[in-house]
Parts: sequence; C-alpha cells; structure tokens
Amino acid sequence: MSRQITFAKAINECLHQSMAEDPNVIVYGLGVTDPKSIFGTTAGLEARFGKERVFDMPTAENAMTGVAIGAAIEGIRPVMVHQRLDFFLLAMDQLVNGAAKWRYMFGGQDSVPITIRLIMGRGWGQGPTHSQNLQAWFAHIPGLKVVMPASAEDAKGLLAASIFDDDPVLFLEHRWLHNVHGDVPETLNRTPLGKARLVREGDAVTIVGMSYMTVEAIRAADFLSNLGIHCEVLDLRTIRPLDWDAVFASVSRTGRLLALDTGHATGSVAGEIVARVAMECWGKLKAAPQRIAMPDFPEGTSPALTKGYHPRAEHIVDAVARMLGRTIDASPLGAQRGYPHDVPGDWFNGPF
Amino acid sequence: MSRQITFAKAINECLHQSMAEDPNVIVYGLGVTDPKSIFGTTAGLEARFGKERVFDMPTAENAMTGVAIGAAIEGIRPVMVHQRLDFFLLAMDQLVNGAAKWRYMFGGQDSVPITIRLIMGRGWGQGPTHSQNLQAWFAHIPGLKVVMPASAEDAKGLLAASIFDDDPVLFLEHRWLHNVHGDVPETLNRTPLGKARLVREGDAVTIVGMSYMTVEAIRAADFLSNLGIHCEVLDLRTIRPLDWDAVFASVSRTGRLLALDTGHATGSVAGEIVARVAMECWGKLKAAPQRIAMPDFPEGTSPALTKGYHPRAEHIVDAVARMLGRTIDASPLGAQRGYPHDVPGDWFNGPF
Amino acid sequence: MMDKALSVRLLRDMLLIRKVEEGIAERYPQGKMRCPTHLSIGQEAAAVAVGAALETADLAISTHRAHAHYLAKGGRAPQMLAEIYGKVTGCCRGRGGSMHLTDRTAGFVGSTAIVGNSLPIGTGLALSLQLKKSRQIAAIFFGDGCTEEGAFYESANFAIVRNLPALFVCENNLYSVYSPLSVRQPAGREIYKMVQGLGMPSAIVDGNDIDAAYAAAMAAIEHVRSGKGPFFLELTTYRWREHCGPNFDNDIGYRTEEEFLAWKARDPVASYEARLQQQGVPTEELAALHTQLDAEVLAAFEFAETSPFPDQSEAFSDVYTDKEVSPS
Amino acid sequence: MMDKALSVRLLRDMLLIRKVEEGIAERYPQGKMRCPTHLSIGQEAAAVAVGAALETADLAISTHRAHAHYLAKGGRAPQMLAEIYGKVTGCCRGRGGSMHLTDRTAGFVGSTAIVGNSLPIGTGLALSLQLKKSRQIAAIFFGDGCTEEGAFYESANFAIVRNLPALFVCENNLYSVYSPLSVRQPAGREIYKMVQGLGMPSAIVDGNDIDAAYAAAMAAIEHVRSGKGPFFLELTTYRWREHCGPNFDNDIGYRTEEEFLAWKARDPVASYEARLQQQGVPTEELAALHTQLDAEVLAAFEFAETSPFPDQSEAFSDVYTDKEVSPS
Ligand SMILES: Cc1ncc(C[n+]2csc(CCOP(=O)(O)OP(=O)(O)O)c2C)c(N)n1
Ligand SMILES: Cc1ncc(C[n+]2csc(CCOP(=O)(O)OP(=O)(O)O)c2C)c(N)n1
Ligand SMILES: [Mg+2]
Ligand SMILES: [Mg+2]
Repeated sequence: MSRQITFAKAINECLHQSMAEDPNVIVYGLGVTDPKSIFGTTAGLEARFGKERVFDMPTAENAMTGVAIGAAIEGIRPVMVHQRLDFFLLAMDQLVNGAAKWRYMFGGQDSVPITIRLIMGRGWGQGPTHSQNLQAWFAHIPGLKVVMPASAEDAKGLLAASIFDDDPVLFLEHRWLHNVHGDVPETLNRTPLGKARLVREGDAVTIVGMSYMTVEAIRAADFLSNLGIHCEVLDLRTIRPLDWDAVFASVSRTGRLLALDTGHATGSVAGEIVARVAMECWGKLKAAPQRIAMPDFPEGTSPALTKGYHPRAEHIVDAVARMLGRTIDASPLGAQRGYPHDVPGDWFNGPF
Repeated sequence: MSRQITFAKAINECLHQSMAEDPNVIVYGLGVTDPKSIFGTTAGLEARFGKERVFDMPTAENAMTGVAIGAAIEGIRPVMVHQRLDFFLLAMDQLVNGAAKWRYMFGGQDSVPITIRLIMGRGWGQGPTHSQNLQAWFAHIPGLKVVMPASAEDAKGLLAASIFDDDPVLFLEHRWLHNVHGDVPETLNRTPLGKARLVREGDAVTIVGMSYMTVEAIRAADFLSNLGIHCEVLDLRTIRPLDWDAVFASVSRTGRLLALDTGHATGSVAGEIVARVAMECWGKLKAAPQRIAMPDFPEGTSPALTKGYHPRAEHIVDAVARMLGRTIDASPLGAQRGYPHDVPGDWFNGPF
Repeated sequence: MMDKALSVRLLRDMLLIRKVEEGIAERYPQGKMRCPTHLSIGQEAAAVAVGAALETADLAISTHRAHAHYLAKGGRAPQMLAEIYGKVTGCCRGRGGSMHLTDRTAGFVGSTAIVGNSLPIGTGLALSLQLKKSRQIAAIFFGDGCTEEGAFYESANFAIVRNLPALFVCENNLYSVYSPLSVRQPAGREIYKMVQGLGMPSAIVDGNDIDAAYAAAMAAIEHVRSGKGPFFLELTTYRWREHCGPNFDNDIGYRTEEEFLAWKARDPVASYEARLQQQGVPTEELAALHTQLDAEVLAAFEFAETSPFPDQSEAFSDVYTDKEVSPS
Repeated sequence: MMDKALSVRLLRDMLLIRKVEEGIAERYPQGKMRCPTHLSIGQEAAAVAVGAALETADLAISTHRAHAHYLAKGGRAPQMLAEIYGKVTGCCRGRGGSMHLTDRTAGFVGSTAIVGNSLPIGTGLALSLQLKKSRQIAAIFFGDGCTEEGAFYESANFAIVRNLPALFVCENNLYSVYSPLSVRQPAGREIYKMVQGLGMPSAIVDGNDIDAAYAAAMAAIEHVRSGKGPFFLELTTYRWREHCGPNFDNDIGYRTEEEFLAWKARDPVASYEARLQQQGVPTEELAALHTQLDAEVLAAFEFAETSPFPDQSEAFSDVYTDKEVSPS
C-alpha cells in the first residue's frame, strides 16, 4: 500500500524500518536527536531505538567519518548525516583514502557499508558555503556510490538500498525536495542502485536529470508536451553507478541529449554524460549534445544574486527549443510560480 | 640565457629567485628544511632566507592550509608543499570553503595569493593512497587555479606565475617529471596561467595532454610522425583556467580530439574537454572525440598490478590509429623502454 | 569603578549590539533579511570586553555568530545590516550575508560559516603579523563547539610552536545548536584547562561581567602583544534566543526555561547599566546614550532597507582577482 | 623475573620482528620489494609489549610503520612478506604493500598510509565492540607525529565522550620522517600529559624495556577491558634506520650518530636476551630459539619470493562488493 507523504517523512520512515529490520543499523550526526531532528528525518529514532544506536556527536566531521568506517568494517551499518554537504569537506581523507579504497586496498576481504546523508542547500541566503553540490567529486572516486533521489518514493527506496548496500554510499538530499510529496509504499523496498528511472517518454530530446533538476526537467517536459514536443526525461537516481545503458538507449532513440546538473558546470557529472554520449553515441546524435548546470561561480547570499543564478524549467525549454531549431516562449513557466525565486515553495521560510 | 636543468632544479631555482624578489614569499611544508628537501626542490632555502620564511611544520595539513590563507590575506605569499597530493585531502574545507571563495564571498576586496605544491606519485609501489591525481576535483571549484607543468621550463615559469598570482593556485607536480631535463632560462620569467603550449603541429588528430601525459603524447606523436601521421600535441599547462581557445582552434583544424588525463577517467578533466569540444566544435568534428585516462580503479601497489594499469604512448598510438581507421603496430614504443614499467627512468629507485 | 569614560564606552558598545540585534529580531519575520542569522543577545559582554581591549589596528576573525564581534571591534553597523538585507552597500556587497562580515577599516578581517574554519585562518593572520614584526595581534573568536574540531587543535598547536601573537577567544555558551556539552565533550572538561594541557596559557572569566571580562582580556592581550605567544581566554556566557533566527525556543525541549531565566537574570547589559547608575553615572547621561544609539540603529536599518540590491551581474564577478580570467 | 614462558615469548616475538626486518633490510636493495617500507628495528619492545598483552580476539590497527604491530599481534610473517613483494599470496593480494597489512585471523584489522588516518577508524572499531557488548578492545598504534593531526584529537575526544574500549598506543620515537619534535610540538610537551588534559587517562613507559612496557600495557588493557573507557599509553623508543627504506642515515644531518648510538646501546632485543640469560634461561634454549626463528624467517622469505604475482586482471576488481556494479 502506498500513500502520499513527503520526501523528509519517507526518509524518516526508511530509517525507522531499517533500524527495526537490522540491529546493526545505527544513526548519528550533529542534531539527529535534537528537537528539529534534521528536518524531521530522524524524528523518533532515539526514543525508539535508544541512545546507543542513535546519537548526537561532537563537531568533528573528519574523525566521525573514520568512526563510521571502523564500525562498518566490524559489521555495523552506520548512517551518518550532515546538515550541509559543505561541512563534510572536512572528511575527505577518511572518505577517499579510507572508505572508498578499503575493500580494494586490503585485497577485497572487508566491506565498508556506510551511508552518509548530505543535505545540499539552495537559495534563501544559504550562500557560498551552505549550497554546494559536489556530486562530481564523489562520482570521480572509484569505490564510492553516489545516490541523488528526486522523489519521495525514491528517497525511501534508494535510502533503504544504500543502507543495506555493502559499499560506502553518499546519499545526497537536495533541501528543495524535503517537502515534495509522493506515493510512497509503506513497506521497506530497496530500489536498486544504478537503475535510472524513465519519468517521461518522448522522441524529441533526452533530458537527463538528477535530484532537484529532475523536478525542473519534468516541469519543462510537461510544458513542452502541451506544445506537442515530447521529451524523454530520465532521472538518474544514482550517479555512481550511472545507468549508461539507459542514457545511451534513450539518446539512440532521440538523437539529442540535454544533460542537467545541480552542480557547477565545469567538471560536472552532466559534462561526463555529454562526453560519454559524444564518445559512445556518435553515430546516433542529430545535434550537438548540451548541458545545463550551475554557473561556475559560488552561490551568493543575497536574493538579488540568486535571481538569475539557478537554471530552471524555462532554461530547459529554451535549450530544447534551440536544439530543435524552434522558437518557444518559456516565460509562462516563470509566471506560474507564485512564490519568490529563492525558495522551493510556500512551505520554506528559512533559515535552513 | 638558458641551460639544461631538471624539473626539480627548476622549481628550486624558481623558489630561490621568487624569495629573493619578494620578501613576502614564504615556503613551508613537511620536510622543506630536512636533508632530502622535497626531492631537492627546497634545497638551500632555509640557509639563505632564514627560519622565519622557510620552515617545517606539524603534521596538520588542514590547519596549515588555513594558516596560509590567513597569512595571504595579510600580504604574505605562502608556498606550501605536500609530498603527496593524497595528504592534502585533509584540507578540503580550508581549500574549498575558504581559499577558493574568500575573494568572492567578501565582496571582492581581499585576495588569497597562496600556492600549494602537490606531488603526485605513480608506480614503484606508491599504491592506492600515494598516487592520486585529483586535478578534476580542483578544476571543478570556482576560485581555484590549477597548474600542471609538463616540462622543466614550464615548472619554473608556471611556478613563478603561480607564486605571484593573486589567487589560490594548486601547482601539481608529477613525480615522474622531477628528473626530466629541459632548457630553462636563468632569469625568473612568469609563464602566463591559462595559455596552452603547442608542442607539435599537425593535422591528423589533436592530442591534448597535461603534466606527465604530455610526455607520453610527445612520444606517441613523434612515433606517428615517422609514419607520416602528424598529430597536434597541445600541452594544457593549466587546467583552470583552461585554454579553450587553443583547444577549439586545434580541433577545428584537425577535426579529431584525443584528450589525455593522468586521473581516473570518469569525471576527468579529459572528459570535460571531450564534452566541451562536442558541444562547441560539433560541426568541425570528423570523428567521435576520444579520451585516454587512468582506469576507474585505485592504483595497486604490486608491480604486477601497475603493469597494465597506466596508459602510455602505445595506447595513444592505438587510439589515433583507430580514429584514423588505420592499423599501426605500436609495440616498438614499449620495446624501446630499457627500464621497468613502474619507474620513469633509471634515475628512480624508490621509495618515493 | 573603572575609568568612567571606559565604563560608558563598554556600556555603549554592549547597548549598540543589543539594540542592533533586537532590531534584527523584530524585523526578521518580515522576510526581508533572507539569510541564516545567529544572534548574540545575552553574549554582548564577552564580545565587547575583547573588542574594546583590542586596538583598532589589531585583527579579528570570527564564526557564524559574528555580529557582536564585528560591532565590538568597531565594524560599521549600517554595512553589516545592509549585508544581512542582501544589499550592495553591505560589507560583502550582499555575497556573504550575516555569517560573512568584514570591515577592514576596523581590523575585522572576516567571519566564516563552517565551524572551526576561521581558526586556522586567524592563526595565519597572526603568522603574517609576526613575519612583519608588527605589534598588532590577531584575535580569533569562536564558540565551545569549535573546540571540538581538529582545526582548533591544530591551530593551537602551531600557534604555540611558532609563538604566534594570537588571542584565542572562546565564548562558552554551553550549546552547539541544540546540543549540550555533555554529548560533545568529556564530562567535567574545562576547556581552558584542556588548552593549558596543549601548552597554551589560558584563563577563564565570567563572560557576563564586563568589568571582569575586560580586565581578563587586557591581561590576555598584554601577554600576546608582549611576545609571549598565544593565549586562550574562555568566557562563560549564554545565548538567549534560538541558535539561528529571532525567536526564543526554550519550549522546544533542549534546555529549560529555568536555565534561561537564571542567565537572563544575569543580563550583562542591563546589570552593567544598573551598576554604572549606582556608581554615579547620571541617569540623563544614560538616557541620552539610549536616545543616541536608538537613532544610530534606526539610521543603520534605514540605510540597509533603502540601499539598492546588487545588480544580478554581481553574481558573476570577483571569483578571480585577475579580471581577464574566464571563470569556466 | 616474570613468568619464564612469558619472558621467552616476549623475546621470541621481538626476535621474530627483528629478524624479519633485518631480512627485509638485507634484501631490499635487490629491488624486488618495490614499495615504500618503514622498518621498526629498535622499536620492537613497544610493539611486542602491547601485542602480547592483547588477546587474539582483540582488534588492532596501525600506520605506515606497521610490520612490528602486525607481527606482535600474531599476524603471519609469510603473508606480510609476500605483500611487500607484491605477490598474490600477500595479505592484501599485493594491492596494499608494506603500509597496508591485515590479518583478520590475528585480529589485526589493517594499517593505512596517511598519517592519523587509522585513528578514527580504530575508534570506530571500538564503537562496534561497545555496541556488540563485546569484551574485546581495540588497540590503535601510531607515532608521535600522528598526535599532531586533528584526527587524533577528534578521535580521543569521541572515545572519551562515549567511553569506548579503545587503547591508544603512541610510540614516541622523537621523529616524524626527519623532523624532530621541536618543529612540530610545543617545547616541553609530554604527549601523555597533554592527553590527560583532554580527559583520557594515560601513562608513559620506557618502550625499550619490554618488562616495564608489558606491565604498563597489561594495566592499560585491564583499564580498557573493564569498561573504564579509553586509555593512552606512550612508549618512548627510537627507530634505528632511515624513516623509509633499509639504510642507516645518521650521516645526513637530521640527527647525530651519538644520539643513535646511545639508543642502540639500549637495544630492546639484545638487552632482553642478555637479561634472560642472566636470569637463567639456558644458552642452548636461546640458541635453539634463534635457529628456529631463522628457519621460520627464511621460509617466510622463500614463500614470498616464490609466490606468484597477482594476475594483471586483479588490478581491476574488488572496488565494489557487488560484482555486478560496473566501476565506471
Ligand atoms: C563543520 C560544520 N559543522 C556543523 C555546522 C553547523 N553548525 C553551525 S553553528 C554550529 C554550532 C557551533 O557551536 P559553537 O561553536 O558553540 O557556537 P555557538 O553557535 O554556540 O555560538 C553548528 C554545529 C557548521 N556550520 N560547520
Ligand atoms: C597526512 C600525511 N602527511 C604526511 C605524510 C608523510 N609521512 C609519512 S610517515 C610520516 C611520519 C609520521 O611520524 P610518526 O607519526 O611519528 O611515525 P613514525 O614514522 O615516527 O613511526 C609522515 C609525515 C603522510 N603519510 N600523511
Ligand atoms: Mg556554543
Ligand atoms: Mg615518530
């Protein structure tokens, strides 16, 4: 059975059910037991599973990542959470020199089943160091898995798969998704890592999205659909492993690629997708592949600075129009939004 | 006047001359004052410039990076060095949240003129955590500059430019280059950051290299040249800023791109180059763009594991042949090498 | 009583901070200050004690909770408020918001939003001063939570090894967000003593008692300025309002109303004003001070509210010093 | 004299390490061991004291200089040497080399090559043991240089806060590569005392005196195993040969020949052997021990040298547990 719940609630439910299913699952991170419970995602865990398995921690992101690795080697499945991805930059040694390489480096005998939840901010004054989307970094490292859900259902299913995956998984939650509603099964199902989701079928252009950009892609595709232009929207779900088969198959059908990214353009995952498609689908392409990502500038804090900063559905429509050699007025898309440009919806009123 | 000196000596000379030129230049890092003086690159600095400006440090890569930032804001030009890039993973918060964003974040008033030398190991048992080439990470971050010299001359000229550049610069030294000889001017010239070097002219394929891969590219190009196939070899010198004009201009001439990288393929700078060329030079391309980079696996320690791991000139020749639809036997290239596969030459006998 | 002029100055600085921040709290719900904002209400004495004891030429750096440090060091209120409002007249032209303050004219170098991040940078400021053989010192403001970061430990160690002119100023307000010390630090730890164990001299003082705190700050600064190396000053205090934002939140369960009330009873500003009055500062003088500050603060908000926003193009500049460099 | 069987065991373990490492030093110039290799010659007593005091089921983790810890914990010499030779029979199938050792049958979980990197991981091992309510403990071996990393401080803090069964074992050999303590740590610092300041009980012992070190290790382990939380044991000692590689390097200038000779005179292995002899262990028994160990070590080298290299395809596996996952 499924019912409509939010992305945040789906995560909370997944954590409850995963901890109930396996006593080796533990959850920790700054604030997991506090009254705000990480936007509600860790609510009730401490009360139900106890202080040993659910705990707050010192502000020490680096060591606490190593602690997860050590515990994981010995059979624990730690779920660690950071309220912003940006804080986790302190732990790159443990992540890259440790977690990512442990299995390979020690001859394949031990696994490191950790899940690290990283929340990525945007708008409403998050500013340069509370808004980074560094999935391209993680996806560059052999040994890491990188999950970027775009829907409430996937938040639950992919998080379950991440927790019970035997390798280190970075689970990236876009802050603009926490209040997105969706049909979420009550049972704990594991949505396989590495399988993209075909969100819209079409023949015009393949739009590849991830995380929040999938939401904008769907808006754009539905708008275009009303004009008789049917785009295929592929939600990657995980960017390492990345479902290349699905990407190539779709591009083979449409002959056109528009890759989206929530991170800075240069060196983005979208760039990697453009590159692979150019290399692998050369004969199938009808037009130059394209990408839309964040500008190669930090995100400013003032709402005046984020106004023209983030690409949205309008820009996707513009790009599709260009690829098809058509002129389309995308402005109705912007006009539809009844709330300021720097929030995901009426529900968000800061500060984080 | 110029004479033949090594890459390592060129760096040493640059540091001496830069420190002499500007009393605000300081040099520090683990081992800069020890008898081995970072492969000779910091030799004589402490004796000449004193313990205040040249010093060893605690094993504390994270804070010591912040120390450089703070000093730089107040007019010092710190040159910090790490014997392996891998150690610097401890300092990503300071680098990315601090150095890279300082100028932007504080309204453009202060600059952070730091230079961080990072040495990248390869072969001879360096193994998973002493061999990483993470330039793709740095190149993804707005605010950073990333320099990857391939010759002794450039080592000197680009390091001088880096030290006197007002922004944070990562200066990546491939360990297999320290003993490369070249014509190096005695004077301290600054080779501009952001201008690629045309190393070989040709019409067949544009081969874009960086750092040590440029050396392999030249070997391949010269081998091909003898067979009448003239490739253009472009040495990027800096990968952020990256000389897109030069890349696009060359690809426009040749119609074919082979991008090389010393880092893991997925999410590599070579991938970014393939992507941009696919997007920007679409009409000029005669064949699918290609890349050659390190496999998406850590580098193993045993010589048996590195044997087939690193792409070399042979693989470049093979790729060029494939792009041209020809069959070429590249095996003589391998046979020419009179030393084991895991060292850059006779001069290297471990351990670092 | 201390020197009267000094006392009034200390009161004035605390009142300025209080009034500016109460002004923020009042206006924040209007939704025009669109950035995370951490108020120091209740902690003013700690900031002012150190800020007033420093010289203008001394450098200072702080964290996410920086308003008080910025103002106490002499940073200009209008530019700070404009920054929080996201205006181009803000101290960072709107790029940084509340957590990124700077006023170079006052020696306030900056504040950053990552816990622990500014400690090594402050240590580097001290290194630059030492290299230049300056008599200036670098003051590094941070909270109890910051001392859990490895960056703190590494900074302290280096400052000691190189005998740097750095003053580490720790405001221990018992909480990091909603987390009490007990889940973060060993039971019974006294931070200033732990730091002595690292090899840095230190002291602790009641951060709600401005006279005591000022005296401690003067002694600490004298130590640092005289070339004796770094010093760590811990000031015990308490934040009145929520970690981030304008509201009171004693009802949500992480701390008790009683605890809050006990600290509120020790209001560093009101208690000092009362003390000065007792000690003979005329009521009219104090009233005039209030009037003057109210006007100043109002004008600062006026400035912030009426200043223009940055042009959208400002989102796309200043990543590199060299304007020729294409950022992508 | 301690229990004789125990004494002979301690001597045996030290001798094994010494002989294995002398064997490495002797053969290293042949160029068949192609990886950075950090010898512990001179430091054997510290490793053996702790290794012998631990139970097999206890877990241990170490750093770049791990041979002695691995062997002292019961790790198998042939697999270690094969690893250093890059063979598929090595404990990491050749993937890790000298700096990455593991023998799960002996409770030796691993060693890593980044300074400080294994400290948090060892702390995590202790967390897992606590969660499982095990009586095992986790021993974390590291050098004086490691204590400069923020990772050390953060690990120690967390271990105290959660009362983890972690034994921190610091071998202070005065140097980090060629850098003396003076350029890295405050003058006069005593590491074990600094750690007490953090809130962790600690002790210091002569790491070249196996009897004293063993007794100290036993007491430390008893503390940890009995649930009293983490303990820090500092062992003073000295590495005889160069930081990395087989040679002596007292001539290159970072330390004096005199200093080296003074420490060499306190050879932990030879002095203990002499002591046992004095205390009545028959010369023949000791000779037999040597003969047996020589044969064992020779066989281990034989095993390593004659083992096959991994197939090239092994460079391209084991990045993910799930074999279905394409790594790129
Ligand atoms: C590295 C990092 N981790 C976590 C956070 C989230 N965070 C912001 S402020 C704060 C509390 C810090 O506490 P303390 O240092 O005591 O300062 P206070 O807020 O009490 O003034 C935390 C955890 C952050 N900004 N950076
Ligand atoms: C993060 C990091 N920085 C630097 C190095 C280089 N390095 C390797 S071993 C070592 C010395 C560490 O000294 P110590 O902890 O005292 O151990 P010892 O070698 O004396 O046993 C250093 C600095 C490294 N491997 N990792
Ligand atoms: Mg606090
Ligand atoms: Mg040492």
